[in-house]
Amino acid sequence: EDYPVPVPLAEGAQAPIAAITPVNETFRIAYMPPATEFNYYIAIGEGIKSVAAEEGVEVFMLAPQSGADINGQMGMIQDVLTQDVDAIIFGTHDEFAAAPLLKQAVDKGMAVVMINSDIPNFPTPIHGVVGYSQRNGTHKIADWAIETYGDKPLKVGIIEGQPGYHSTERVGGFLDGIEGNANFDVVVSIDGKWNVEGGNTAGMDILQSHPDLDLIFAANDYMIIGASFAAKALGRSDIVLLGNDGDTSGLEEIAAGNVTATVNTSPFLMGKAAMHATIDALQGSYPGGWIETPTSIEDKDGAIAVLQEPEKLFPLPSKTY
Amino acid sequence: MTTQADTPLWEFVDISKAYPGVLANDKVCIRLMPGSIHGLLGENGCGKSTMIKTLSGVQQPDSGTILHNGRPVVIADPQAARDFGIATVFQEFSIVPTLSVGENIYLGNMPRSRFGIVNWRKIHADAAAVLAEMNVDIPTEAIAGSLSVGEQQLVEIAKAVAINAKMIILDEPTAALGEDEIERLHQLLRAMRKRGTAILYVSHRLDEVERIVDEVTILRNGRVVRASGETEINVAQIVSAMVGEDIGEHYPKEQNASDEVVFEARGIATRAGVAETSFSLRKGEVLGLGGVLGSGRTEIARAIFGTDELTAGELVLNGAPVRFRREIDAIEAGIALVPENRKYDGLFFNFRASGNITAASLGGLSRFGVLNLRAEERATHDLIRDLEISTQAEEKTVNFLSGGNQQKIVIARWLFSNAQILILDEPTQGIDIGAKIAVYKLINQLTRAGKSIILISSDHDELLAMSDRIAVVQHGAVRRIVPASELGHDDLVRASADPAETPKEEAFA
Amino acid sequence: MKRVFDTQLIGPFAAMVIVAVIVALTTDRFLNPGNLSNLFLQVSIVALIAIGATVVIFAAGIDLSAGSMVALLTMILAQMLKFMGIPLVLAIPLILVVGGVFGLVLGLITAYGRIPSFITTLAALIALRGLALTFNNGSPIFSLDPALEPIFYGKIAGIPMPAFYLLFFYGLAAFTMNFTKLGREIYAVGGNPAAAVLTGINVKKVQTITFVVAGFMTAVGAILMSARLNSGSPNYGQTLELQAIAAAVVGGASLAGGRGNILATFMGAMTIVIVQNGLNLNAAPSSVQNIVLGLIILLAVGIDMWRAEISTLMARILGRGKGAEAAPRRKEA
Amino acid sequence: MKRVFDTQLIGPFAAMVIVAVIVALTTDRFLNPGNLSNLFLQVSIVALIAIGATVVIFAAGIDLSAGSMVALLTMILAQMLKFMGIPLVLAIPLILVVGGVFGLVLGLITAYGRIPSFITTLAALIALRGLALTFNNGSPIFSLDPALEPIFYGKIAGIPMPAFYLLFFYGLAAFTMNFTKLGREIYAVGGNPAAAVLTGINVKKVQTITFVVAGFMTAVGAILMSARLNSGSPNYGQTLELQAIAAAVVGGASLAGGRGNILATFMGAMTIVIVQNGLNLNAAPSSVQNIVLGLIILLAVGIDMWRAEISTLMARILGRGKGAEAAPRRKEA
Ligand SMILES: Nc1ncnc2c1ncn2[C@@H]1O[C@H](COP(=O)(O)OP(=O)(O)OP(=O)(O)O)[C@@H](O)[C@H]1O
Ligand SMILES: Nc1ncnc2c1ncn2[C@@H]1O[C@H](COP(=O)(O)OP(=O)(O)OP(=O)(O)O)[C@@H](O)[C@H]1O
Ligand SMILES: [Mg+2]
Ligand SMILES: [Mg+2]
Repeated sequence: EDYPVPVPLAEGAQAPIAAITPVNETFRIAYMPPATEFNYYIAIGEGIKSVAAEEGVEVFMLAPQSGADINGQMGMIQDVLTQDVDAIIFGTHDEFAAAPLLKQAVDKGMAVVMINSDIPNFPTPIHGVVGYSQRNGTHKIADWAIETYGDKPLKVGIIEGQPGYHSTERVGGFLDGIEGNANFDVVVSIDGKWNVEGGNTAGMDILQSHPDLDLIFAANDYMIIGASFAAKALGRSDIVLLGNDGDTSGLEEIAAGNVTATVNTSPFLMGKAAMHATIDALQGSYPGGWIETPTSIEDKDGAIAVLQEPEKLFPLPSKTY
Repeated sequence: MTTQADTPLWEFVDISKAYPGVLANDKVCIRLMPGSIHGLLGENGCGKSTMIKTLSGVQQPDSGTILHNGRPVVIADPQAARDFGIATVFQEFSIVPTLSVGENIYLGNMPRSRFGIVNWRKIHADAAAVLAEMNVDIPTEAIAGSLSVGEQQLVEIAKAVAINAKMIILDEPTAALGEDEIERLHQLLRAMRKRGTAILYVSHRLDEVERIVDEVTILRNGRVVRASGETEINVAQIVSAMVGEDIGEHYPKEQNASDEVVFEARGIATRAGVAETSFSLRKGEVLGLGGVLGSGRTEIARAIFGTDELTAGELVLNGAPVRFRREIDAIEAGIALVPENRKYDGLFFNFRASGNITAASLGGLSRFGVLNLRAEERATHDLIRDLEISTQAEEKTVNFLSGGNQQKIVIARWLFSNAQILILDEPTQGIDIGAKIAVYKLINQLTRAGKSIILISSDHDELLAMSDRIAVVQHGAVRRIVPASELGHDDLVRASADPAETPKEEAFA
Repeated sequence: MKRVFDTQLIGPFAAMVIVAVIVALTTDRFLNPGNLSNLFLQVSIVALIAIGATVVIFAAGIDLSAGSMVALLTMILAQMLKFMGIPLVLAIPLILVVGGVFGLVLGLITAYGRIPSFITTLAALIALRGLALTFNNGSPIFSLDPALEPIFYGKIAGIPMPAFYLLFFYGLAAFTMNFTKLGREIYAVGGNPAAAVLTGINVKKVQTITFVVAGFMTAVGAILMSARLNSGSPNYGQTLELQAIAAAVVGGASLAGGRGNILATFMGAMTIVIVQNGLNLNAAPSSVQNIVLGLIILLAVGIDMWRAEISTLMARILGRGKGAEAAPRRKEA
Repeated sequence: MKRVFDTQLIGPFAAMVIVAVIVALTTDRFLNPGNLSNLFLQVSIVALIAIGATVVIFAAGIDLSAGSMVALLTMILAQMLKFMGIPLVLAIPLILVVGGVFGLVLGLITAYGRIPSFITTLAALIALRGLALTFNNGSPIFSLDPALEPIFYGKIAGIPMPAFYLLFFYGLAAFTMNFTKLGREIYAVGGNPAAAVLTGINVKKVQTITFVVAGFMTAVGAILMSARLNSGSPNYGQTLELQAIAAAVVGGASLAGGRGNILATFMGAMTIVIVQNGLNLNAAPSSVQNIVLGLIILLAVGIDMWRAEISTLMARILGRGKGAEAAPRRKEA
């Protein structure tokens, strides 16, 4: 199969697959991530494109540059609604803002699939959700950290993303994971704005205010990469640095020994799964529900192993491993 | 003690006003009678404009009383002044360049309908009527910023006329006007006087004061030194009261002209309106350019200085043809321009005297782009001493200086650059008699040193007295050149404003 | 009416039409009625905020605070609706008042504190977003009130609600600027503040009022934003102030103040939105959208600035000699 | 030297010291040598870019493009190092040239195209970030070159490298502004462009040069940014232009042009960074940082503006009557 068996969505959150009425002979699909600023969504898009090329389906991407520009994204969804599009694969930082527009899309007979999410109860019924369990992924890396470093007391710093669903879930998963473990002491938690620059500044700041930190967890790979430079600058090569995503650059930093480990969520594969599901939905063969894509924890060896399979990655690694 | 007719319309008693660091008005008293033109005179910075701002409600006095028909009142703001029937033409232009002439005339006082809606038709009709009454031909729909400086000044005056005021205050209304326009303004004021309007008049042009003013109050350092009635209206008396000493000759002209021609314009023309103009300038000579407002004297200066591109003709310097593609070419050839508006085009208010004086000579003052600051300070110090500029100028930025000192600094810039030919465009505009004489002495000093001067002035007495020859300019062209000694005041007026040759839109209709 | 629809509108109107024609030629989806009604939704928020931005510019000020203020106001509105139990009918006027008061404070600091508006509103741009982050721990507040959505998405007689707000506020603004004492005073203050003082105009008051208008219109924009997104977030409205200024500038308002037509700002906003719509319809990446928007701003101001040269050039090309008339030069801002 | 360290430095210097003392009182980690050397790292990028921003402001312009230009330049540098195989020693001078050329283009458009610099650089702010996104599909490029990092993180004799760049470029800038023809001409153009033309200064050329300086210094900042993060990204440098302007303004540069001391800009940048550092050391949330930064900007300009009133007030409090001297008023920008 192209994707794992879907899990049913919450009561009333499933839009009927039968009501999907494609208008084009060759399907025309809009991929609408929340922003182009995250490589992650570009990687998902590449997965989508690769399937589109195999299946002979037309797909285009439309997204604002900044993830904060929700108003801009809504404008784009609106513009897509008046076009002859058969399906929308979307991700958003504000489900409630997007809901009224996506309801219109569903009502028009478009297939609507949400990507990079595990929300079982989107505010308006949609046809499918594809993504890993945000909370489980970071819970796993917390378990891994306990197993690997938990034999002595550790002072922990957390770099959150800008407040919102993704930050809450990922940080929440990590906190759940270390819950009750007496050796893990979270002493500081600040916003790293999801990007490298923000992660670097945040890393600099928390290492200055808490020079005794032993471990930093960041809610995505970019921020932990930024923090790794701060650690290096302050001569803290001993610090444990954990991220989330499995972004190619994140994996390469792990392989290079700059970052300790990450939750590999394989965005490229996620994109492929989403595209397969969407095409199935348009052909009426998708049952509906959430497709959970797998995650794994990758440390240095694991990262190298993943990098050795470049066909499952986007962008391609900068060298062969 | 007085009859009813002698009751002042306005009486200002012991008005004092301090700015940080200066007591600009110190217990000033003025009585303004209906049907009388009252001159308020004094050197630059003696407090005339300060007094006027107080009378117009722009600012409140620190102490003192204002009596209107004998009753004490407060002029809270400009609107209140207007309600009292006071109209003011301020020294600083108060035209809004982006708005139409009509709107400018009624700004702050717009006719509106019952619902507060601006009545545009009435604004333009009334404005047209006011301009017609003034004998001025400017379309009310024109955007004020597109008018010439003189026309803007006339709109400024029209604003005051439009109010139909019982008292009208004019702060140097004629600084930007030519003789012809001044005469028309005087006619208007005489008509108002006849109607019983009280008029307060400020000017540094003492000749016109003599012509029109009925009584004078003279200020020095913020204090009244001669109250109304204590001084006869004649230039000599006024000057000695203003300056506090007798200054003798007002136009200390020296003859330094030689026969050697240093500069020639041969049939030059520009897109800005200079047409087929030729003249020559001799070593040590002062060549006066006479003409009405807008006749194009400034444009001739711009053409010579490389600001406006020549479309015809050529310039000849010391016998060799020269071409100035921009100002720096002219400057390097030894030509200087003291612009007619020192505030907008002349001074750097962010610099002290030194930066202002060396601005046109930075190339010569530097080696490999590095400035010789010590030489700069030394030269500045010497020039300040030689030209008797306030020594404050060495330490403070030039916005603290009086108009006369500022003008001297602009001229000093060209002494420092060692210019051989100086174009002085209205060099004495808005400066007091003492400073004017200093400028005249400076002109002598320059010509004595063999430098040549092109003098542009709308003050005909000054032009006639200080020039060796006078070139009469009409429509951007020099019509004829006459020795100044052969020309009288009236000749000059007639020559420059020949009505037969003046198309309607060029000057007053 | 001649006064409202004056010659200053021709340029911006022509620009809008030309852009629309170009977009219509690239995609037949543009003229589809659904898409045209979308345009009103798209333009509404920025066009309404641009009214305030333009009025401030007319008085020779600049307002950089709108984007951050929108974020703060959506958070305050969300707080009121979701956590304070204030009903919508009360919350909306309250937000308008709050917006006006923010504007008032900025105006007072600028006018009476004699601080250049660029500085005042730059400080506000930074500080107000900080203030927005203090609400709800900096997290967005979602799902506010079902009655909020129709404010943005509702229709009357098939016409989207935002079209009515645009009509109302632009009508009011055009009337005020052209036919009231206040409007003329705003132009006078922008054209020459010193002269305005001497003619008895209370310059500081007028400047302050323009900021109150800007704050109020920002609140209107914030309410529409909240309604559209049914949420409040400290991240909303980023660069919205620049878009509003861009609309004003593309509409021909001079940053030096005193000149411009408020209706042209609407056309400026429409021009920008039509271009963005056209790029969206052609699925252009956001990089291209940014590049094109930058070029439009430059071109719009350039054409306005070089009008004299362009008409001389045209005349020469058409072989009519030097028939062109020089336009009065704008002051450098 | 009296000229370089003039009285204009006293205010910004006092502000910096006062802020440092306050921060030192709140936390003993501040004066720790590690932290002090960190301050140089923190301040370096914005302080170097602020040199360009200040020089543009001295000539009465404004540069809003720096942040986006940093993003674009880091992407170009990354592209060169990672995908085009250009060696670092060649790539760095190339980036400096590219930055200078961008500045040149903006300067030419502003000066010779007669477009207000606010507009030119606003358009660039929008368009250059779009251009940055066209590289590498808009994705950041990581792990550029191991030799890059020491440019930012390296130390000589225990002193962090950025301290040397600051010393060099501020030294050069202070020398240029105070002792060269060009510096004097920049002040003259900012003080009165009309008068500058009539004294033979090539105003358009001088204006253009200030933008070249700004572009060059932005490239310096971009190189440090790339070295700091060993990567290029189209998202880097957001609001950096505002921080640079804030540094200039806190240092007392007048937005109206012609006035200010370049070294004061460094103090302005330091003041801002010390406050941020102090807040970080006290673990204050970023919301508070924004609010405090906004207030600092307002206060710095306010104190400068109200100098006359403040000294009158002080004199009165100290019972010395009206001994206060009038300070020159800033023009409204
Ligand atoms: N706004 C102000 N702030 C501080 N000082 C001022 C201000 N306005 C005027 N002064 C000072 O007050 C004094 C009187 O100035 P005022 O303008 O009244 O002189 P004036 O007689 O009109 O001179 P002029 O003939 O040059 O117009 C001068 O020393 C001037 O520098
Ligand atoms: N820099 C400039 N750019 C455009 N127009 C200018 C410039 N300088 C002057 N002018 C215009 O040139 C016209 C003629 O100037 P002006 O009236 O000063 O003539 P003039 O003969 O020199 O008169 P006077 O010297 O007696 O004032 C005016 O309309 C003026 O506004
Ligand atoms: Mg005066
Ligand atoms: Mg003239």
